[in-house]
Amino acid sequence: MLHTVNKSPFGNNTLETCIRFAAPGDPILLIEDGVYAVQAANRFASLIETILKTNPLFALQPDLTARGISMIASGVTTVDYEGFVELVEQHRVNSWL
Amino acid sequence: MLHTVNKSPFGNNTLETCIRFAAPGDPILLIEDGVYAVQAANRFASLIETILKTNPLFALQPDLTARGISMIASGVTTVDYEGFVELVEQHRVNSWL
Amino acid sequence: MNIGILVKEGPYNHQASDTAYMFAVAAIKRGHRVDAVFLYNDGVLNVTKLMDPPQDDRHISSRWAQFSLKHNTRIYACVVASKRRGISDDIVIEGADITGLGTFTEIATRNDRLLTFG
Amino acid sequence: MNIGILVKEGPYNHQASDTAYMFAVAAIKRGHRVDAVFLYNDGVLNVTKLMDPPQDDRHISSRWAQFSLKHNTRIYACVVASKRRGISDDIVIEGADITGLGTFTEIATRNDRLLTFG
Amino acid sequence: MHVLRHAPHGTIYSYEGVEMILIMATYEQDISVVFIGDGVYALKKGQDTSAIGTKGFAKTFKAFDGYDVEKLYVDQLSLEERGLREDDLVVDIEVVSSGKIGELMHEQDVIIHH
Amino acid sequence: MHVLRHAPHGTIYSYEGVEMILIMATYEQDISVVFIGDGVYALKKGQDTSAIGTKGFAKTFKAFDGYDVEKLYVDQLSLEERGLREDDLVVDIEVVSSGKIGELMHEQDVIIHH
Repeated sequence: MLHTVNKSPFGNNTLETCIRFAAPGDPILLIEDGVYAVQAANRFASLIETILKTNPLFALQPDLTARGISMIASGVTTVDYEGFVELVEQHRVNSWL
Repeated sequence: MLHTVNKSPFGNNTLETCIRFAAPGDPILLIEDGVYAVQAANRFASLIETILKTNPLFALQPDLTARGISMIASGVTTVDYEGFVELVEQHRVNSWL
Repeated sequence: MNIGILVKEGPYNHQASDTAYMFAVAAIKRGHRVDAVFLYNDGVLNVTKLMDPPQDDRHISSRWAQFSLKHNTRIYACVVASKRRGISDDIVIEGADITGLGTFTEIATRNDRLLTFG
Repeated sequence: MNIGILVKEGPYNHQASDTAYMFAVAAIKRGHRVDAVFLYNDGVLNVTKLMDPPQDDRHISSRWAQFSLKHNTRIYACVVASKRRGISDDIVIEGADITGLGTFTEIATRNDRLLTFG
Repeated sequence: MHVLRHAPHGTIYSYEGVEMILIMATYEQDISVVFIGDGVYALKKGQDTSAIGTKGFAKTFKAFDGYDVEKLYVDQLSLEERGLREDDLVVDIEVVSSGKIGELMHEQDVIIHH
Repeated sequence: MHVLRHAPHGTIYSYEGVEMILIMATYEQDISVVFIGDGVYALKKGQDTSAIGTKGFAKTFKAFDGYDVEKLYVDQLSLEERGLREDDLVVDIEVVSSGKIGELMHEQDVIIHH
């Protein structure tokens, strides 16, 4: 099951809630303000590291580019909208809002 | 200066941000979903205690009643809408959203 | 006291407009004047007369229209924010005007207090 | 694949509608069918034809209207949510209908995937 | 599966979520409802919205049974963090762990967050 | 004083906040602008919204000077938490402590959060 998270982790607890319920191995895709979570060297660096031990983590490149985020945490995969669609082909979707 | 906070502290960091910038002695009024912060025995009990050492804390009674919150942290004062107006008479307002 | 109010969220979806209304009623009760309510962001949606909520619910735009009439409080919706969201003169309640942010600047400066609900 | 989309926030104020649109375009590109877009909560505001954003900005409701026509994707706005927010048949774009949640139930069940943007 | 995660009254998400659940139930969908985070507040006993002027809906949960919406789950940690216990809630409801809710989610074809 | 606290692009608050600031500045208001929390992201260099289809506005901050909006402050802790430094930002801006921002707030007649 693919989980999407679209809220900034600084203002909102959506990412942390999502992680608490996602099964190990479930891919998590960060979109919109959700992508701020994976900017390198921010306060969530260690959380991102922990997530990556159990779950593949993706971030939507167009949203990263829009926000000027070029340095991202290592281990995170970027995808474009078609890559988003590919993930949806492979998994049912759980959109955390 | 009167600070108002209208977001639940569980999903959102508005209360914590407000406190970081409020001057000692400034009254803080919790309204709407903000009143969840002062329900007795919740995760924010010690934060509320800490705030009360420096700032008077108010909660809007109609919002507490709407949410079924009858037990609130000791030291917190409840006001109705007219009490809200009274606080506004005494202070300029900083509405944290 | 003279009071200005800024509402930044839409009706029903957020409590902001309800709290602003209840506050305004209480302010009048305590002898103050509510000079104007300015609507910004999704707040502009508060004045569409096309809203038609279930009968047992409050009618938010009518309530503002009545408040405006009774207490001579002008309701303003920001023109740029309104255009983005499809609020035009044709569908706006009595007592409300679509106007520029210059009007808001005046409201913010001429009143003793400005409160924001959002 | 057949895909249903649910949009729960209004245009411009939230990116939800933009992301839904970009996703829908990419899904078509990869050979899928976007069966329907259902609008709930403030999402219903996405289909007002009265919106009139600045010229250099995207026009969200027209964009959905064109997408609907080109890809035979129906756009539906929930009737109860629409009534609360002043969205009525008179102001809705071509390609969109105001309908009940029964329609959404069908969309959620008949498609291979349901995505929510909000 | 419907997931209620927003507090009631401050925003409409839980309320319109419940409206959606009741309609979908009339179409004989097999529906489960999960309360997570501030969503658990929707179930709190003793809510009375008359003084804020909005429409309350806590009573609606009691009608769920009549619509055959019987698979209700509330997240234990979310209750605990809020100092709430089972008998603070308007309906009898299964209090379960995050792990259990995660498992239930994994079985779903469609999940809608409100 | 205008306080920008929301991240850009995901929601419109910062963008319409900036629109308000520019108009109010033409009325010769004495305006200060404070960036707190996710609001600091609005100032990030290298933003390009073309691929998400929304309107960018980072360049607008460079026009602030021309409108005599010169009192700009960014919260130090908010930058630090986000792994950002002064030269990650599109304009020269005073990085100040929470305490300093609190003092500035206390001097204001009107504060608007966006």
